[in-house]
Amino acid sequence: MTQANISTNPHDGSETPGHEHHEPHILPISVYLAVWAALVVLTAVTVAVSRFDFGSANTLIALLVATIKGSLVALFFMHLYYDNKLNLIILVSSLLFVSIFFTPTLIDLATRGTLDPLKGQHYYKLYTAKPVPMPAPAPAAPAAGAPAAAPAGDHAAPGAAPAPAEHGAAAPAAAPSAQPDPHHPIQPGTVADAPAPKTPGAAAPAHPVPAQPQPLPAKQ
Amino acid sequence: MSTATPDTPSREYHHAHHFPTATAEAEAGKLGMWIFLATEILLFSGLFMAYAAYRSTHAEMFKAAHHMLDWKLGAVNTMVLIFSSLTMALAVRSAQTNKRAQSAGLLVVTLLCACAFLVVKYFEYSHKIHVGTLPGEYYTYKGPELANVESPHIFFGIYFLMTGLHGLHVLIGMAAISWVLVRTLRGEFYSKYFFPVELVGLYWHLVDLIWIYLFPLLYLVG
Amino acid sequence: MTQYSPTSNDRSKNPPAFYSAPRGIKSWFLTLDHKRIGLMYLMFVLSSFLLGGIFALLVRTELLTPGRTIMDAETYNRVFTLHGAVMVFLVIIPSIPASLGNIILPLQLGAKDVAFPRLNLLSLYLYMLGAAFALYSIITGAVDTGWTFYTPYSSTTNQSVISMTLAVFILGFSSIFTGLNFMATIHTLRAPGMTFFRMPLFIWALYATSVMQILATPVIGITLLLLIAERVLKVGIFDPAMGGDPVLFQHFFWFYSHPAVYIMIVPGFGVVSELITTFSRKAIFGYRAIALSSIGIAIIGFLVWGHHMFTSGQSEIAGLIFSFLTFLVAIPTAIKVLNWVATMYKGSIVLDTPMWYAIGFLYLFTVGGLTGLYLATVAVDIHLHDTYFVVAHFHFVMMGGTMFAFLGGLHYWWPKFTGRLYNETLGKAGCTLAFIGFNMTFLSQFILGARGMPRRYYNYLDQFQPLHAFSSVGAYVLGFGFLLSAVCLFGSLRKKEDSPDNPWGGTTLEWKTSSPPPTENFLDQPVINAGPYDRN
Amino acid sequence: MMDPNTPSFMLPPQASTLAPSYDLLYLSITYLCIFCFVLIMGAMTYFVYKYRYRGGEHKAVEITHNTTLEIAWSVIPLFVVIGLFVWGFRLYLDMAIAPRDAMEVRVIGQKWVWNFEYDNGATSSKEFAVPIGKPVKLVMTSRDVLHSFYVPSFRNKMDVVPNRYTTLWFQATQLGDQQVFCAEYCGLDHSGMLAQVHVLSEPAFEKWVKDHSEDKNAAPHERGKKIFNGKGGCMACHSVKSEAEQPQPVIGPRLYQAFGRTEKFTDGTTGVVTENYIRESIEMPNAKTVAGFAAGAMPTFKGVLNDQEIGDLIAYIKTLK
Repeated sequence: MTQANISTNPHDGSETPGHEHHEPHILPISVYLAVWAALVVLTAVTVAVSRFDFGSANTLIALLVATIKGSLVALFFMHLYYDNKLNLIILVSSLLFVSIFFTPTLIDLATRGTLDPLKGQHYYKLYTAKPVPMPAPAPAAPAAGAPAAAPAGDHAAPGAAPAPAEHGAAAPAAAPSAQPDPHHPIQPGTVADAPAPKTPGAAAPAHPVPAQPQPLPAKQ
Repeated sequence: MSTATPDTPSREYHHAHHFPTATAEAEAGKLGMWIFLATEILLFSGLFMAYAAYRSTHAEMFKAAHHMLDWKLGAVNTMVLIFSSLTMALAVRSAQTNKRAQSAGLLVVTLLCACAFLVVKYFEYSHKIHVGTLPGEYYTYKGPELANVESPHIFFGIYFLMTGLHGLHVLIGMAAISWVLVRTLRGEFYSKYFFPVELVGLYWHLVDLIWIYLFPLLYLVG
Repeated sequence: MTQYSPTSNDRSKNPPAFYSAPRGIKSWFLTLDHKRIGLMYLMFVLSSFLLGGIFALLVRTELLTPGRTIMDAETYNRVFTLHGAVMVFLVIIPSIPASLGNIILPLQLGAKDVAFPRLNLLSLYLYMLGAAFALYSIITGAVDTGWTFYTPYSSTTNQSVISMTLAVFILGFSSIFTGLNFMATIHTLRAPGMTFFRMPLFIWALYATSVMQILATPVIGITLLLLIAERVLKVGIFDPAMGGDPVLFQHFFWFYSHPAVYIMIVPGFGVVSELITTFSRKAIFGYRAIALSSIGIAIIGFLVWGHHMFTSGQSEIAGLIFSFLTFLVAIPTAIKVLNWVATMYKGSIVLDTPMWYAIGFLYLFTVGGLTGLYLATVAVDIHLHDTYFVVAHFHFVMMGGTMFAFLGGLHYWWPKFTGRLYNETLGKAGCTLAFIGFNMTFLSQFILGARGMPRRYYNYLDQFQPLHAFSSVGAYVLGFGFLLSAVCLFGSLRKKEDSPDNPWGGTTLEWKTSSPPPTENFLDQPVINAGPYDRN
Repeated sequence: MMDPNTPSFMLPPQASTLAPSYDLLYLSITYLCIFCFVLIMGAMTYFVYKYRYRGGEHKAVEITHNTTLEIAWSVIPLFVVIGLFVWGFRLYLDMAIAPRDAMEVRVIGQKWVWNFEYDNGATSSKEFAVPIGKPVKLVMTSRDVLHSFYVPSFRNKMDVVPNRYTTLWFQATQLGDQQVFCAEYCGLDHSGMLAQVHVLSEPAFEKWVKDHSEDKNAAPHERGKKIFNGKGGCMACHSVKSEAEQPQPVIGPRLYQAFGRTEKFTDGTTGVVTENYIRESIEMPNAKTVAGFAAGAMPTFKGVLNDQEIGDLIAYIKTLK
């Protein structure tokens, strides 16, 4: 009678109205083979597209293809297409919550320091007596001290580097060659991360000529 | 041989009596498995998050470091897993249709694919151990490719954690498949009672599904 | 009202109580009966509560005076860490769902058992295993990281962090399996006629909790694995010394640990809803609003973790987004409180012990909730962050909220699953003492925090001494109150079973079977044709 | 307005330009909370009293819902909290963004001492000076674990993260000292990681900075002493006094008469304290830990102090007789 109860129950996700569960759904073998063939082809596509450079879209395309493959597996191999819709809801909501996990975290990483882009630059200016141009976002033009530290293999490509990804004073791994200006306990190289913006876009306002300060966003 | 009498299982199955019907039990089991798969997805999401974080902040390093992985081996493993998914799905179908011998055979094939996958992984790992592209403080690689990118050990840390956790799931999946294989050979499953095979199948497909994402993200960094 | 397997006045005619047959220790450790498993959970949770309470009293005693009072700094750091870890992972998270929930959920659904009884037993064993790891870590030098395990401190300190991390990892899976089990049970084993909107609000709360357990707990699992990898391999994801980002760890940690706060409090909401409607002798006000606000809290609760990181060096923009989302959680919470108060309007309020706890909960939780407004306002939080203000706030919510709801529920369902009535006077005395002691302990900490007393301080400036002393005295009153409740409850076990099936006039299904219920709960399958709180 | 120097019942004294606007918001929220609290608890208490069960027949009136009421008490709080958010948002921008002309001081947190550096190379530990009425921006980083720089009377706080720079700014309005706390748990002596801000008049500040600047042609052990108490922050854990002079326990080995002393190490071996041992202990603190002290308590100073500075320190330690 629970059977009766459930199917007559509009609020109950555990049953798809009009769909019978008593007879297990048997798909023709051809369906499985077709899906498999599609997966093989799409794998080839994945490899193929990775040979071309679509710039920033690369990862997006790769993920798109992977998602198509994943949906095929889920819908047919895992029977979600024919199955109780509640199971589909569970899968989708788990992915939804993964995105809830990702979005704010990535927003944080992408926008650190954007509220006060002058932060690092001032610091840099005060920091070394001789004016050194601010590092470009590209892993070129390393800041004072960075060349010395580069052989350590794990030093920042300044600008491209995220603030935390440096070996500063706290890192034994930063070789003795990374000896800083005696007055300053932080390796000059780490200065590169002081203008915290991580995305080249955000980084732009952060690298003016040290002399004239930038107008502050959001302030006035 | 159990297939001789396809419709008479070795023993009639009686569902747990706190369920009204066997169908209700099977449905509940499937629901439970799907909820479990959801937790698995969230478990892996942590590693994907770490990947996304460092991919977004160390794009150059990822580009450089991923060339140290052999995408051909990755592609082979993808094919192997996809094929094992197919055989698994078919094994469930044969269980549904009382073809016990066929079901058992397909399960064996699935197991062999899993082994093949692990063998390939073994070669990949041993090569990395050999050249020293290892996580964290064990990273000793001094080659020119990675000389001037910053902290490549993080990429290999993430690589080993992701593939390692996935490999662990492959092992668990193999254990589960062997379990249903034994029960199939005992002839316990038939058209009215086969959901254990189905649940193990779901788990195995998830293992495949996760690899489908790992492959392009690790081996084919754009 | 129809009774399913009622108690006849001649108790010898009753079906045997679930705990009396079968007998023997083996029958307990291999049992699949949700009530026995729940009962065992209850025992473990209560003993962990005792342990955590002892740690709490040690902390408060040390803080009676500045400088050394009874222990040195290193011991103090371990003790407050253990207090946090034990209370959060061994007590509050399993308290209501795993113990009371296990016993009551199938009863309220009119089911014979949970969907996966073996899994249920497994999560009990996982809980015990986790507890064992925690004890092992305590014995082998314990941890001094604080229960938040922040890197890089946790990845560099030379203490047995790994065993404690594993303990939390295992306990996480215990909690995941409980949630999984409950969700499947609610979907598949409701009594005939029980639609979702005919479920008691306790079930709704447990459902929301299960959703959060299932979706959030795996993340703490992987986070702790990464922390272990950080210690063992120096992977460099979280440890700045290897190029990692300690703030990223805080994202990982709080993505679980903020929903975890709701995993702790939402079941309490469920219990209080039951108490207030039963003891007001009328249907709950705004049933749907309360039911759906549980789900609302479960979902919004996932979006606000960053308010633990306003001063952590996360981007100011992320901070502002999180601040806004945090305010949104206030709405469904406010809805609940107002509905509870409205339920009392024109009721016929019976002031038995469980209702005393419910009223205590309403008071403490309102204070806890309102002080949340300070911490959600990002600018105000800057000054209050990591001070005693925060400590007081979450103790008001976790302790005053969850634990009062838990004890209320325990007193409410105690006659049901033990078949015995306890001494009302003793029960009320315990509740009152705990309430007074609680306010002494933590109201003073709001002031301490606002005046700038940082948390986790072994030593402090003399100016803070009076308030600290007052708080410490309160802690002892609080502890004594709980002791009294324990005496009241366990004292009742010496008596013969004397409880009627429905001592409080409850309307939900668990009251329509005998106290204590037989092994399969109902002799004949209940059928539902009305809302959970209809009295006519 | 209360006298800024005396703490109110709730809040510390107001010593920065931020404090008054902060306190205004804080107190507004307090009044809002008291209002809501009285409203809800008043209603509850009244109901409990008025509708309490007086024995006999239960006569409860069934009221299952009231849509208008429920919508009202969902929407009104929504507007209130949005208002709060906007207010907090605006104040937060003021707290987070330093004025462009702010004077900068570098802050380095380490277990368990705050170090400060000025543009002209002046350094100090456990105390630093700022001119009154001038915006000051602290650019902060950590040498080991997370710390948090917290000045209650300035109403501002910021975590200090290794290999990152975080900033905090304030403009002091009161002459005199203000207390600095570490607000992020950082281990053994977390509660001892305090410092003083001296808010001084402009000339006094100039003099203070001059007194704390390094003197290139001072004797090595003189410079060493400055480093020991200044940027090195060694005195946070290492006493230069004898047990007799200063009985209270210490975190690191006493350096009084340390040079030439034979030490027992945690691994059971022993060794004499020589220049090389001191240098090793500064650069690789955990290579040889003196028995009875926690390994890992001391961060490395490799890349923090250069050869000359280490030499100066050794010269100073030699003088501790």
